[in-house]
Amino acid sequence: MSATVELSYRDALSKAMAEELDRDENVLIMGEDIGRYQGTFRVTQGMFDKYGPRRIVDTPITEAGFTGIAIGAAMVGLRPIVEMMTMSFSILALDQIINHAAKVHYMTGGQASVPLVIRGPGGAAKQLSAQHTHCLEGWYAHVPGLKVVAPATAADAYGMLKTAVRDNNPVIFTENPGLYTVKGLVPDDLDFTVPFGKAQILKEGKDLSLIGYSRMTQVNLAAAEALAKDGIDVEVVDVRSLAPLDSETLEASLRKTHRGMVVYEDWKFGGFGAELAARLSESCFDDLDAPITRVGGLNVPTPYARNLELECIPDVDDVVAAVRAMG
Amino acid sequence: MSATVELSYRDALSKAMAEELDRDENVLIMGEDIGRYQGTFRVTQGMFDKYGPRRIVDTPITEAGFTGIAIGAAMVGLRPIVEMMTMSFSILALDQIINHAAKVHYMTGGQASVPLVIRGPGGAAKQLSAQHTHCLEGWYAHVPGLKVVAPATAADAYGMLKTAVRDNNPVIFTENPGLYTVKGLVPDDLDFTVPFGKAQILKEGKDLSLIGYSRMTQVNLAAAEALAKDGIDVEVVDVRSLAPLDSETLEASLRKTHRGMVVYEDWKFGGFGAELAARLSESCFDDLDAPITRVGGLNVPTPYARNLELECIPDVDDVVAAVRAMG
Amino acid sequence: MAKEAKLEHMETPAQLEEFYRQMLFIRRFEEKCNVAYRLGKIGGYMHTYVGMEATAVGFNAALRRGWDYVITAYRDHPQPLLMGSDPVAVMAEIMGRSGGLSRGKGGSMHVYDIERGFFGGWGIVGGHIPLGGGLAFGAKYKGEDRVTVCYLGDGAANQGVVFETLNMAALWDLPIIFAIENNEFAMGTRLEYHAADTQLYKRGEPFGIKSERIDGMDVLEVLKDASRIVDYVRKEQKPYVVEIMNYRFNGHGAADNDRQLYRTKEEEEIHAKRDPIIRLETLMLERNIMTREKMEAIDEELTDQVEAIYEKADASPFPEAHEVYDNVYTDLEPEKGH
Amino acid sequence: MAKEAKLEHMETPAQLEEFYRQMLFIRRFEEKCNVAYRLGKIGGYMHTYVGMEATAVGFNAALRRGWDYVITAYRDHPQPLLMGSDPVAVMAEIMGRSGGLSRGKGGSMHVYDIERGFFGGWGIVGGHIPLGGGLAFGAKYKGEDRVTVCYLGDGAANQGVVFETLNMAALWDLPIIFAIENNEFAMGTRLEYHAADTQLYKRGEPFGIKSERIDGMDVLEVLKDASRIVDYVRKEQKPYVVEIMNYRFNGHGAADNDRQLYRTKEEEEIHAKRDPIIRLETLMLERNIMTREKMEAIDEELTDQVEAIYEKADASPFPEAHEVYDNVYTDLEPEKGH
Ligand SMILES: Cc1ncc(C[n+]2csc(CCOP(=O)(O)OP(=O)(O)O)c2C)c(N)n1
Ligand SMILES: Cc1ncc(C[n+]2csc(CCOP(=O)(O)OP(=O)(O)O)c2C)c(N)n1
Ligand SMILES: [Mg+2]
Ligand SMILES: [Mg+2]
Repeated sequence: MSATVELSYRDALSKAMAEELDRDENVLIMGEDIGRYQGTFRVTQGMFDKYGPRRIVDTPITEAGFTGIAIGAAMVGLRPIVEMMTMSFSILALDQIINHAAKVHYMTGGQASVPLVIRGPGGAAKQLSAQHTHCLEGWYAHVPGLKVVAPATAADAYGMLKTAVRDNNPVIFTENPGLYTVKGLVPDDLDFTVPFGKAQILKEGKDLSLIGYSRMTQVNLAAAEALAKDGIDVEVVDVRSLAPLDSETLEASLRKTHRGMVVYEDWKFGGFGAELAARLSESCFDDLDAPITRVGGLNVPTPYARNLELECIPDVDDVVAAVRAMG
Repeated sequence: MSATVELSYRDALSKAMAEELDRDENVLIMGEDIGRYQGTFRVTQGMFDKYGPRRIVDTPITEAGFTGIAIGAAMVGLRPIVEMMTMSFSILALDQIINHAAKVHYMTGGQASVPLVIRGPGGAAKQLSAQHTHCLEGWYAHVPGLKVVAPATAADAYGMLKTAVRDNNPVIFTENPGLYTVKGLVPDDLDFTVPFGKAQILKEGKDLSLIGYSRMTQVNLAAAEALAKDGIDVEVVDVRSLAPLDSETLEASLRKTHRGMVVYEDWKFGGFGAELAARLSESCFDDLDAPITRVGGLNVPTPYARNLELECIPDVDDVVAAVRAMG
Repeated sequence: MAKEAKLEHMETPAQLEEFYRQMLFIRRFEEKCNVAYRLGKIGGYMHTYVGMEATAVGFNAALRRGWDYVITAYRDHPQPLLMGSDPVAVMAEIMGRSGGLSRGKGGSMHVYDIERGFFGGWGIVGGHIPLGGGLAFGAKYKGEDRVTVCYLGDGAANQGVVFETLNMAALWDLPIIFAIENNEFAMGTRLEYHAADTQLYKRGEPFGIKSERIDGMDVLEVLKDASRIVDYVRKEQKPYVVEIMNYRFNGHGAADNDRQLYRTKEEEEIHAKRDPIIRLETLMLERNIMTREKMEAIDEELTDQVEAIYEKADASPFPEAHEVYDNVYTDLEPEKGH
Repeated sequence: MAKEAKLEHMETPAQLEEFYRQMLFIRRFEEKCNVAYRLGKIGGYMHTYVGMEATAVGFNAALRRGWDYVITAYRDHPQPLLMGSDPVAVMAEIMGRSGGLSRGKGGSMHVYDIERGFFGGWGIVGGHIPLGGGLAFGAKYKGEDRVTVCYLGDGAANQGVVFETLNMAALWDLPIIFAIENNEFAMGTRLEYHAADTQLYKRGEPFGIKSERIDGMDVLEVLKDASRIVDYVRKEQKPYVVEIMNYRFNGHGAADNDRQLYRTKEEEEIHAKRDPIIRLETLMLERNIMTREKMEAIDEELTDQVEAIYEKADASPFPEAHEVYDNVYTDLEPEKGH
């Protein structure tokens, strides 16, 4: 085991990117205001000065265009990391992502590949209103050819971002504004990577499996603590990797607890939590003592008023209440 | 009851649009090659000659741009019907659709509304390859503010398109290349409309509920016939309206049959079938004799080779086999 | 607040005073917003118009009130104020209160007053440009001689959808003015780093659209140019591209205020000399139209006005929780609960 | 099939014969595709290059084989044929067979030969333009003096992403040629109905990109212009916009062949006189470079060749069912089954 260092989720991301830039000349970062301006969420702070405009590319506000340029560049061997200032803006690049990046390898019969990472914050920050608040991981996970991850801890942010950069497929790497300041111990190891397709149990428990990813895993951890006081022993399962998905770990947890709840920040109706609940309801049918329930975001565009916004996003109280309601 | 006339799904759509154009001066149609060229799938055949370039607007190939123009025009009282040559191309307009059309009413606190229909074929035609073959209804149904319908019969094509045009909200109206030639009896009534948010039972049965929409409902009907020969009495539930969704009818069917299967053409992983299966697994937990299963499209970009393409799309044999496998 | 201006009345003392009041009101309103933001009374992304006042004021004066349409991006406070919206409702919206124009659902970036022809208020850079085209399309379709002004920033002028709209506007002769407010920065990115050719008005040319660049820091110049352009668009029923050179004095937004990252103090000082309010003050003093004392009195009056507006807005309650489900659809509620 | 051409050798008999063979080969290949389509041996959307041969042939001759990059839309059969791909593999791909360049997964619209620098073969109109920018970006990043030719149609030239790419190409000095093939129609929509100004080369100008219009129906003209442009781009490391005027003789695609809906027989007859193959024949006859008999012999030879190619391709089996799961990812299989 290598030594560890305490880092914020944000610094873990920066460290991972800097190390990959150092390791591989073909790695570069593109995005809006990531260079001279140091990045809106400061994830690329200091990098422009260190690596210069060739490796840290400030782009015009043209998400479709620069994402497409990154895809083309990836097809000839570069390994671009595209920062979306917020994942909401990736909607403008969706055709490039799902119709081009995700399909190149298939449509060429394996002749070409697209080693590309698209990363940025998804989900609610604070009062950014309807157009700036989207969880898109469910849409992306739906698309064959994309890998989609949503780490919840600093260590995973670090290890999964390295895995993403080294992966030969397009990877959607979702962060969350609420996670950037979350701290954690991160291995101080240039080659620490966290493999995709592995869920993890962050807290063992026997009464109920709380299944989530990204910031909701932190919410679930807090809910588990609150529920422990009631004597409810919750298992917290962190999905981490949406595609590929580690169904085995999820199922094993449910076979132990016999009860499950899926928690996600996205609009509840049709979100990725539906996929999790549907498959687990099917595969664990005989093991369940109760239906698998879901806690998701309200099915409304995110309003600006702080009190209404807070209504929309599932929080610890919502999860605790929902668990209690399961009886 | 008014008289009926036998029409193809395509002609039912044309008839509905022509009648709405006649009824309301503010209705117009926009899209690529819909006018002088008569429409790629000929749904707008003859309309340019009849209504002229003011009402039947041929657009440049700029899906984001003309969809946005339609949204703006809807905000000042027009009722545009936007034809997407194929729904796949609506991906380029997604920001306009989900960030603008779907959110105007909310963000303005109800000051403005967007009476807009976006229609076109979704799903596989024949060997159109990966970039031209998408089922997007699940993505759209996920977005608050959009209504999403997917009629399976000529009568519903007719009645739901009229409802869509008269609705004051943005409506995504998904057709399917394989449905255009399907015939059915259509009420010969200018004011025949089919309300949104109502599923229908197209064939009653007691052993299992086959739940689907759009072309898969036709597949399910055929599968039910095949299964009847085995003595399996299947109920065919046509969802029709994805958002709003009529959970009651679906649940009532399951409470009767105690077994359910959701069939959809879209990529299985994360598709709308997951929402259906997840919610019904939860709400009907105590009524189910077996897990709700799903039959969906393969999780791959659609390949060109005809034999591989056919592998991807669920067909009658697949549904029959899946039902038999449920035991 | 705004009155309709005739070209010949343009430089009357009354008109100059009106312009002075409008620009100063916007300045004080925006400054108050900055204060409120720092107090936590406003959240999210909030972008002020400080420094750019002459553009909105001059252009607004060339429009027909209650008839013409205006649409812009997230830097949207001045427009409704000029178009006759209740300033308390504007401030309340920025503060996320139920008294806001959209009952607090939109916020600073999404102010709308549809009845008065103000169509927002949009957060996706470039996203509202085709909507602007649609407003013009709608007016033309109905045979109304409304003019649509669609503001966009220099950074927004790179988004593809802008060019798509320019093409269709020219193809279909839409009566719309694409008013590019070139304040030389897109957030922290300087014009030269985001635009291959910094003369943005040229972008209308490949579509055969009449295009020009004007000075946006002199309210009288803006009015003169805007009046000519608005007349052309209304009469000819054709689009127009006008690049308006201005400058924002504050940071990009209240949350992004570290201007040193992308421009120098010296540069800011040079541009401070272009301040449209000072420019008008100098002119009025030179022409003996208004005394320094009168100016100070007006400033005091407007500052008090803004203060009162803020207090009233702040007295407006937050929306009620159940409102979160309102206005998703015109006719039904979405499925509720988590 | 293709050879590298030096400007000074451009009009040698050998070069002219080579061009003649290339254009005629493409013509016969495409005609065979049309026949195969009617026989049901090819499905989906298939678009032929009949009439436009001089453009691809002339441009290809100006490129460095195995070094420069080419990318285009769905009208993509001629490019790999000219760049040295195995024509049987091209035909097999169009027929969806396992012997195809992409083992039948791409089809007519998605032909690729990455090893030879041919990057497809794309179906979303406009979608491949930024990818072209990316190829040029990659070459420049690595310090290689490759030139990228990015073909696009007149209809595609309206898509927003094209302008986004033009801006970045100019901003970052990318060595790319945007080759707009203006065949005057976007499917059933005539140029005047989709482009506000029909001189499409102008679209490079607002970004300071050198831009011009050339004749795409004369292979020698194309080569001359292309050579000059390719040299400029390689040496100056800057983008270029060239609008190439050509015409398609067939329908938009094999499935959309009702040309009467959007153009007249008379118009077609006028354009038929521009046929690049006949034009070259006339020139060669005038200069006594080739006899009519030789031409006929070549035609027969190529027709036989195409026939043999088709037979071989048709002998290639369909891909095996399990291949449907291959190449979704480089390193894992997706979840299987319905
Ligand atoms: C599609 C999209 N990309 C990025 C952003 C983030 N963003 C908000 S404003 C802005 C700068 C826009 O600059 P400009 O158009 O010049 O307008 P200004 O702020 O100067 O008025 C950026 C990058 C966004 N809101 N939308
Ligand atoms: C985004 C998108 N919209 C629409 C289409 C349908 N479509 C395919 S080709 C075409 C016309 C393109 O014309 P042009 O760019 O001039 O190329 P040409 O076919 O003349 O070579 C259209 C509308 C598409 N494939 N992609
Ligand atoms: Mg700006
Ligand atoms: Mg064309």
